Amino acid sequence: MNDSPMNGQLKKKLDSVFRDIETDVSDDGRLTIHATKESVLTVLSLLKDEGWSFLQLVSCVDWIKQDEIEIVYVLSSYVGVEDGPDAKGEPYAKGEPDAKRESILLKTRLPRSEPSVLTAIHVFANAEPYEREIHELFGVHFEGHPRLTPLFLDREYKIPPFRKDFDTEQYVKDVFDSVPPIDEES
Amino acid sequence: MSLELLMVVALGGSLLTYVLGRVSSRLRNGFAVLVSLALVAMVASLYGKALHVSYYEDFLGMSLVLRVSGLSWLFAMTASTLGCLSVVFSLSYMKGKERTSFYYSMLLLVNAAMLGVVLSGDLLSLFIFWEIMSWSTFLLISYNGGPALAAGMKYFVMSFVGSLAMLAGLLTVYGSFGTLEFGGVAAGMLSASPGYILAIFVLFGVAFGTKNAIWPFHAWLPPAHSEAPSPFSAILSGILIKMGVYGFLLIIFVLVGLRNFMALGADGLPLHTVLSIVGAITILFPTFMAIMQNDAKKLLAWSTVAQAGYIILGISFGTSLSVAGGVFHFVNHAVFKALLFMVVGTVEYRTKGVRDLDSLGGLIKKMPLTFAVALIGVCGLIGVPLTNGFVSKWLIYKTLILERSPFLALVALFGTWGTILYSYKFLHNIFLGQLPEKYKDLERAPMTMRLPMTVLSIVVVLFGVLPGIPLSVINSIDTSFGLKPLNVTLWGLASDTGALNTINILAAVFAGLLIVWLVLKSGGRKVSVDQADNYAAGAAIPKDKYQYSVGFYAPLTRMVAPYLKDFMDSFYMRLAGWVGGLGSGIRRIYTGYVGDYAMYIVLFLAALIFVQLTWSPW
Amino acid sequence: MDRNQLTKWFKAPTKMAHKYSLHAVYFCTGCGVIEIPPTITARWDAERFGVIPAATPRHANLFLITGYVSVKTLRAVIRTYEQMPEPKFTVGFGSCPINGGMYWDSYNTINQLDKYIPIDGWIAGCMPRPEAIFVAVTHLWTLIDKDMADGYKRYRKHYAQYRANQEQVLGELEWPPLFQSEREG
Amino acid sequence: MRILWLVLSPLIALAVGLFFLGLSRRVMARIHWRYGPPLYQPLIEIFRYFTQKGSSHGVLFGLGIVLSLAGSIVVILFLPFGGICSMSGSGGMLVVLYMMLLAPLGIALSGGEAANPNASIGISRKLMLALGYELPFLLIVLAIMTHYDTISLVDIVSAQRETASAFASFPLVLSGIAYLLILPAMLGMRPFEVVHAPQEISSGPIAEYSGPYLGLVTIQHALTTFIGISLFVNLVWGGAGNPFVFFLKMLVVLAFGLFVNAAFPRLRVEQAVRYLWRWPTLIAFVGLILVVTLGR
Repeated sequence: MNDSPMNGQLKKKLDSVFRDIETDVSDDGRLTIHATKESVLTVLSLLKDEGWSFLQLVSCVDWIKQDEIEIVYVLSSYVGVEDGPDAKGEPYAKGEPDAKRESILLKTRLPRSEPSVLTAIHVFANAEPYEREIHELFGVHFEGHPRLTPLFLDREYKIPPFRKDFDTEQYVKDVFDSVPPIDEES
Repeated sequence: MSLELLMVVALGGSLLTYVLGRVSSRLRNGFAVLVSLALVAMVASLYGKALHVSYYEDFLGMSLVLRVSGLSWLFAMTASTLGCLSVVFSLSYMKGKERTSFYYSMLLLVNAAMLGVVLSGDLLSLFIFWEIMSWSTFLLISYNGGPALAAGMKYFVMSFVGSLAMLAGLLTVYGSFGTLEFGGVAAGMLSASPGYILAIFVLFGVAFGTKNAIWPFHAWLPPAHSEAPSPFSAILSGILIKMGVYGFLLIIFVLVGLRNFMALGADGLPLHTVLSIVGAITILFPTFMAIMQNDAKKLLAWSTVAQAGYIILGISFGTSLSVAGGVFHFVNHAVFKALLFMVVGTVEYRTKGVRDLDSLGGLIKKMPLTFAVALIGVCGLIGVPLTNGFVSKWLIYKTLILERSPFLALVALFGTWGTILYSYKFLHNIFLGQLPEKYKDLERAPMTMRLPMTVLSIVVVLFGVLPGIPLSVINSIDTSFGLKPLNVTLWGLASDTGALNTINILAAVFAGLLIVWLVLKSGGRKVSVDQADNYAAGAAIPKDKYQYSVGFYAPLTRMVAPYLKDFMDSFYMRLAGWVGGLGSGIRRIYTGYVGDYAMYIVLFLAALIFVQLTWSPW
Repeated sequence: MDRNQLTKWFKAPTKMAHKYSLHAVYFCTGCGVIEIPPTITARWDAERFGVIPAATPRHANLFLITGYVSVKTLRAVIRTYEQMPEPKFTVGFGSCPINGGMYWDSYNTINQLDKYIPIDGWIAGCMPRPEAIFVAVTHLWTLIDKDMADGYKRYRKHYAQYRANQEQVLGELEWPPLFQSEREG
Repeated sequence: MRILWLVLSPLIALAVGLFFLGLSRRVMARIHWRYGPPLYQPLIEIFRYFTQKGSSHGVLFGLGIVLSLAGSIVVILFLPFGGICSMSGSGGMLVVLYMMLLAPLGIALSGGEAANPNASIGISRKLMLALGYELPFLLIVLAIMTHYDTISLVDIVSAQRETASAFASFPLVLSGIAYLLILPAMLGMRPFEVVHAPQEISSGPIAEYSGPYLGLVTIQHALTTFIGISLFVNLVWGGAGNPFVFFLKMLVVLAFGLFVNAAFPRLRVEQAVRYLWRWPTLIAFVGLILVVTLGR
């Protein structure tokens, strides 16, 4: 576990500022932060100030056994955020464009029954389509989102299609296989 | 059938319609149609006669004379037929509008004044009827109120300047020759010095130029035409503008005589080339302006200015072929331009006043006859073979090429392609494309509108296929001007330097149409398809949003618009603004206190005494 | 390839004309579309058999449905098929139009294209190669010769069923039925 | 004899035009390293179009196409084809100039009736492009007419055959060059193909044509190519004694057009009109001035 100073420094700062988060560094040196529903926006804005100013994407995982839905924010930065060796081992100064930039994962767990969280648009404006997609396909409600209208799907689904308890084979049987083939004789 | 009776019927008819309007509108409509029909019959019966009668003896020691010649008969005939057709057209156009009896009487008054101008034998009666015409035109242009008032005022100021110029010319002629009759003036002119003739020509040229809306004086025409009620703008654009042409023909051929007109102007730059250059500019610049317009009547107004350029180009060359081309083009333009304005009037009537080219479309499905008539009118405007426009333009082009002035021919021919662009935009944006939802249940044009349009379209095709009929009349005008007559056959012109034979063209086109139609019929089954069943890359057709007519020639507009600033119009506007400023400056003198006025008198007297003491001029 | 046998031209001119000028609709659904450009350009040159891409369905008589048909694309496929002029032929390209292919259990991909529009020929394979298109074209020739490429006749004959299936999957369609059921039999 | 020729010349024009279309497709294929269709492929396509069902958008839809094709046929009657011209005596070059506007007008009317924005955009581009190449074209035609001081095409052709074709006689060589520069625009070849662009506006005005209408459009395209090339050969290259030499000259002109077609990308309308109003117009204008000044 190459505890690169960049993650270490940030890890210490986050632990000191926030009570209700745990941070751990995966074996390939990527920092993962688990935050609660309430503190996730403050962590996001702090990371943004720290230099992680690019929200790559917002994703979602359906933990059906723990009866929870997890929202994952993947952040990265355009410029080197801390001093330290870059990919080729030469030292890089803070602010260097081609510095090694790991992406940071910020995860938060929501109850599966009625998952809802504050929208991240005020911090990262480009989160809007991702949140809209998650709302449509996972049924997560984002308070404060300007338009949670349908993005891809053109019809109503009782259970949002990407959830694990959505039985696709059954749906295909009901909707597509129920269509009768054309019988030529009549 | 004396001329006085004709004038009495014309003028009396217009006054009587106003009175009858008080009694009942139906009676007035019938009477108006009756009067105009009677006028047409009376003028038709004058064909070939050379009457000369003075209807008022000693008006300031002169006798006012009415006369009819070949030229004035043609103008009178066109004016009366167009007047009658537009009265019939406005029967249903004016239904439900207020002040209709005023409108009808003014319409007939304009008609009568035009006949007066054309039939007058001396300059004074010409001037009198000219003023009546200008006045009634101003009242009719500003009939709709609002922007029409401004357009009417602009028209009135410019034609007022023109009338002043004519009055000045009239006085100088009376001063030097003592008589105003055409014969006397023409005799006087023979011995006049070229400078004097040039001055007279310029004065009358300004008067007739403003009325004919040639390039420098065209500023009033587009707003006036688009604001006037459609039946009247049909007359205004068709025949009233051409009174300027009649004036030019009068000066060049009757008063000044062709020889010294050709000799006029500095040796390097003869006047007739200046006139033809002005004509060429009048073709090119308004054609591109017309391409830019998206108001149907403004587009047609600019097209009128452009077509007037063709006529001036024809007249200014002074050979028998060119004058025939110019006069024939005047008749054709009167016919198809009135037709096109009536088409816009019909569309306006049915769509409750909409004439913006960006919000119409697909009306061919609801008004097929109006489209057919508009197509014939547009073909005449462009000059497609087998229509009347083609023959007159063919004459003009032939003179331009054979007189070895290819650059003017270039402008004229290039103007034709410009005409195609804006007339196709006119047809496409109104009749073709997707029919908007709100016009789904539009009915066809009413009978009283369809009749005049069909008559005019028949004339367009008739003069195109058998040009011999009008050309023989024009030949008699050529001979009356002392030019060599053309050897006219019924279907064109037989001449060594390239003949025109419309019957061959007709036979060829008809055979071609027949063959191709048979080939099409032999093909597979034809299924008629609704406008919603259209190719849109698999998507269904959105209602009201699948029409391309806004910014129809956007790339061309982007290229040409910066060079098209109408600097003559802005010059007039600046001039008007300057005069307004001067006027308000002077108004400050009238402060309204009697004391100030008393002071002015005392000061003035003091100044007089002072002048007397120092220089003692008395 | 009996294009230059004159006797055939005199015996059945319509069939020969359709065989040797198959204009394919330029309609790209699913993943198979990447196979079309090499087919019509230098490497395989479909033009020597008279097969060229047509700009609009109005000009075309061959409809190549290349790849999976999602529910939304089905709407466009039906619309394009109905806009093509009569004798028209359709070829399903790849395994997805046949039975849904690897998207058999997807919630937004239809399984059997055959239920919605008539198909004259199939090309199996998960994105078949351009040679497979030529095999399909030659098969289509034999079908046309034997009058078996009668997809458009079947569509007209059983239009009611086709329309019902379309409406069952797509819900309300924005365009009116192509054939009024009582008029066309 | 004249009646026979009246019937025969449109058929010959059609045959030559279709041969040119087939040839151009084969030559383009060869340039792309492909085999390309047989030479009689356009014939097959026309035959197929006529056997297909045509969807019509109203009376004017068919009438427009019939009008434009009839216009092209009549123009062919006026054009001398190697020493033979059937309608030389009824109007000359001015009628040809005017009849040539019937074809685009006919297609424009029926394209507009098809109520499809692709068609309307194609038509407005066609008319703007036509305005573009009309200016130099008129300069050229007027220079030639003033030089030979006649408005009849047959006199121009015979005059050019005695003295020398336009490329040889001094003032007209500029007009010849200018005509060569605008020829791809008049034939609708690649640099100026924006009107029927299949990708952008799905083949422009003819987007909604199917079945027999499309057959007529293909015939119209063949005839327009024939007219464009034969007008060039007649006006500037001095026509020919017998039809065969005339055909060879047309082949050379077609080859020039095809190589330009293969080498250039498709210009936008603005670029095309800006080009047409710059170099060809300048050359033709200088040509006209020379003709007028020398002619005096």
